[in-house]
Amino acid sequence: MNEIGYGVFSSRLLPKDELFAQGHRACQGCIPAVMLRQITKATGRNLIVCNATGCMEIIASPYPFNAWEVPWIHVAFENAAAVASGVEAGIKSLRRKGRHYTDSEKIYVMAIGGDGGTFDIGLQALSGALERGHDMFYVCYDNEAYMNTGIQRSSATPLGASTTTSPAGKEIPGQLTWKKNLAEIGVAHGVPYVATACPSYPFDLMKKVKKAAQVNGPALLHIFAPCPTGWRCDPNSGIKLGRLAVESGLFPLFEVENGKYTISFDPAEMRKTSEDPLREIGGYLFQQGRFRHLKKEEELLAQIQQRVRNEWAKLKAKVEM
Amino acid sequence: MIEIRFHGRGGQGAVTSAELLAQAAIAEGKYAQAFPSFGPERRGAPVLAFARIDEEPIRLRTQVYEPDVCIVLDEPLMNIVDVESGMGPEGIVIINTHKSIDELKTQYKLNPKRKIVAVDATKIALEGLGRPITNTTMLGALIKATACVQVETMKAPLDHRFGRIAEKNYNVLQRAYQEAVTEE
Amino acid sequence: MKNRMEVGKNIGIEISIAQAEVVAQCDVDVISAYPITPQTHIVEHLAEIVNDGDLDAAFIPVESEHSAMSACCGSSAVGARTFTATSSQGLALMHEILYIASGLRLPIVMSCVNRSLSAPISIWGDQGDIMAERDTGWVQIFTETGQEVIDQTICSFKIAEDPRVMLPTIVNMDGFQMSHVIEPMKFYDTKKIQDFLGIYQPPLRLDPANPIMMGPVGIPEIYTEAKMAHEVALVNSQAVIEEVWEKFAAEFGNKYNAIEHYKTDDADYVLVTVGSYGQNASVAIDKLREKGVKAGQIKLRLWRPFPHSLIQEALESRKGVFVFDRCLSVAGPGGPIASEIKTSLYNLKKRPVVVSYIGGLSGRDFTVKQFVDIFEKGIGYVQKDEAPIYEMVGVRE
Amino acid sequence: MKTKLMPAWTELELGCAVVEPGTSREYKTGDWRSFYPKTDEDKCIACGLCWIYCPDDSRRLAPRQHKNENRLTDHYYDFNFNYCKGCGICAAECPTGAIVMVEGGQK
Repeated sequence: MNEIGYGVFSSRLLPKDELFAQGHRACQGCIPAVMLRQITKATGRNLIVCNATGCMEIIASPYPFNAWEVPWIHVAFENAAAVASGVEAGIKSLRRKGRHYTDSEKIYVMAIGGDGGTFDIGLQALSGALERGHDMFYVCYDNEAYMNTGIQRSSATPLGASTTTSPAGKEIPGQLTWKKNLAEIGVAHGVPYVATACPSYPFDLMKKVKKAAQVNGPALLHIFAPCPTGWRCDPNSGIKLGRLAVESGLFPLFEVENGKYTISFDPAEMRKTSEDPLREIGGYLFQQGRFRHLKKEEELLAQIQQRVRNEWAKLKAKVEM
Repeated sequence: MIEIRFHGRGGQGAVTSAELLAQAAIAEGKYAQAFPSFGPERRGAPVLAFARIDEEPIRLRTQVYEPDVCIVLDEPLMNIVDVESGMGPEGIVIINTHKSIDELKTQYKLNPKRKIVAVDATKIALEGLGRPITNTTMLGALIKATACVQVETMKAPLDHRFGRIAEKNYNVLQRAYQEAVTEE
Repeated sequence: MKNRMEVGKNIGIEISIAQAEVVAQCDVDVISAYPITPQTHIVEHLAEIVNDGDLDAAFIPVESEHSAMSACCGSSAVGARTFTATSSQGLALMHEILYIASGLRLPIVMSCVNRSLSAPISIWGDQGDIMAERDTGWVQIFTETGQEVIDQTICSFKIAEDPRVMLPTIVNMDGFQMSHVIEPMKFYDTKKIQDFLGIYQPPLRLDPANPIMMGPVGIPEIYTEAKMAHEVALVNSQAVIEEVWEKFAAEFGNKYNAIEHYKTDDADYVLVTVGSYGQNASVAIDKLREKGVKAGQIKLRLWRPFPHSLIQEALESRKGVFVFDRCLSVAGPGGPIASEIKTSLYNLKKRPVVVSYIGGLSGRDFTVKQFVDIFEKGIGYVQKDEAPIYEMVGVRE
Repeated sequence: MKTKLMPAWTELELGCAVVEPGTSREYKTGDWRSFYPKTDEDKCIACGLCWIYCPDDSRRLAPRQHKNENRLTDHYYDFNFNYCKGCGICAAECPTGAIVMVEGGQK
């Protein structure tokens, strides 16, 4: 039972309303699609979505099929945060002037983009929006490459991953750089709320979405969203991979509220029998085609394992600060 | 139409002079234009500003190439800038200086027949404003030399621009109007 | 909002400042902008008006022009009256989003202070920036004087937000030659402006009470239809624009037309200009008339939608048409305005010789004398019947 | 769905907007399936994990008498084969092993 993670057994208490509708064209086993269902259950209908170009934009909006039950706008790839800035500022201004949106209930403004649209091309717009203090939240669903265009590497692609632009070759074993730390970039902006989440832990994710939406000011959610197509694994494995990434410390779940760090899920507590608080990364990596070549790269694997331990220790230190 | 060219350095307020003059002329019911030389000049670099005043609407959108009047806010500029450039024989050069007109003509090899107006604007500004910013002071000499606007109409644009130090600026302008000298 | 400027009297004011004042009078809800020379004075002054509490609007000081236009899309999509201003590289950085603003039919109003594009980098004025955006599907209007900037800014909101138009609109003014010039302009009563415009009533907006999807994927089965709808809306906007100008004339006095004629009645030769140098050109036309040349001038005010039939009517029977462009379409048809005018005239039975002159790039003055020169040179070409397709003027050899 | 699939240009909403929410439900992704999930109702405890982990919301709440005494709710989560793409997440995540994937697009 522990395998599943905490809090998950009260699914029956979740809203039955589906605001991200059936009939969208996501791949079989798409975890970002699971995430959208969970996010909208957390926010409810009082939401405006500003979607960056990417898988979740394409699959939800081929004319005239609209998978959204809430107002939604797509403008371009790199600017979801800027569009959301305008939406937020516009509503505020109109509300003050008594023109529209005069109902006093808060309208949540969500910008959402993939890792390409966030870590790479949209980073400037995101930084600007966070710095200006708009009352909006930004969701980055991170599947660690440009999946929409055919699995090209991004700055969220982890070391060693084979993508179409960082292929595992005879000389170079895939991606040569470490993944950017998006949450820390958010924290560096001094925004009131930053968190990481994963749809494998739905209640944790939904709780964080609620906080991000309700907090006064900008919030950033970095959501780990496995992509079975791009990661070359079984379509049924996405939820499990999310769990393994979290348990092995590759993607720790934590929150930073006004600078204060809290770990949401500590694998050590679950793995009481083990000396190592984290699962070995191999169990996560070798289920995925993008990492399979690493079996032969012992040195690289050891490097990655060490890095994960170091990062985990750094995070723990921040929590204790 | 009267076309005026201001020679100054970035930060000395040549552009402001041109603006204030145009605003006064417009307030008198005339037509006028003022604009800077368009560039990224920084503080200290030589700059130009221009003004045109006419009884008719002005249709020119170029810089002033053949000025009727040149105003030199900073005398040492004349070592590096030909202030008479494009100027006809009738043109007037107004200089912020403590030197005599003869001295200036010799030193800067000006047209011997040129009408020169000299005023020690730096001294007036230092005494009246406490700072060697001569743009408003020099307008007094310009008005004396050309009568292109009334001294009194400068009051409103100065008030709008300078607020509580407007009066001091008006005073130095008036003093320069009194003290500006020319030879006939 | 009170009248910050005295109404009905000529006031000496910088054109940029005047435009900011009038944008504030138009009661905009959101301003989103990034500074770039020579646009800066407009947005600086708007920030000042907002921070002084004289305009109830959100001023979003974005981190780039790309985000400026993106935020404009967001605010316009929730039904806010939205304004931005830019220039040159900034406009180029917005390029991608300009198509989206018009495709989504968001009635943003933008001031474009025309400036040349790099390289080499140049902060000075020409129309290279806006000509690169001519196909973005915006209404595009040119101005020649400060008063025109004031008047067209007011009209732009009315045009853009008209339910028959619903398209973003650009008001162009030449960088420095207009933006940094102080000249006499008349302001209007704020209430009168706001009555003229009314409060913007968006036909569609993002609202949880009525969830819609803006910007779905335009699959091949729908993209062409979407473009057709956009095309027809922009073409048909000409009639609305002319109607707005009529109403403006009735309310405020000044009358505008898609093309303005100057001494064209009996003109054999017509010079076409766009923007502030049209003023120098008019002085040149007077000089040519004094010499007995049957010279005239057309000032193109409406650039998009392109007023084909008016151009045809105005130029059909002339002997020669000389077009002055402050932009070079490198190794292409020469000047973009000239090439469009040629397109307009090509299928006519009696079409004039058209010569494209390119000058005034990067703020280089184009004097009255130069206009006289290119005009006379053009007559020579027509008479010898051997006109070049285009010619750059005033290049040092 | 009020929105036309192939509208004429004159029938498009302003800016090609889709003014109806949730129209994607008209698009039945059940065709994508080559395996289908089958539930052993004796093992199912109606925890709802299959529902919350489903990318396609291909579950219908079925308020009918439940066979299993250890059930967590008094209804089943039946499959909605109009949308189930057959990814198998439900089978992989089912805590009691009640769901298995069976070859064939149809149940």
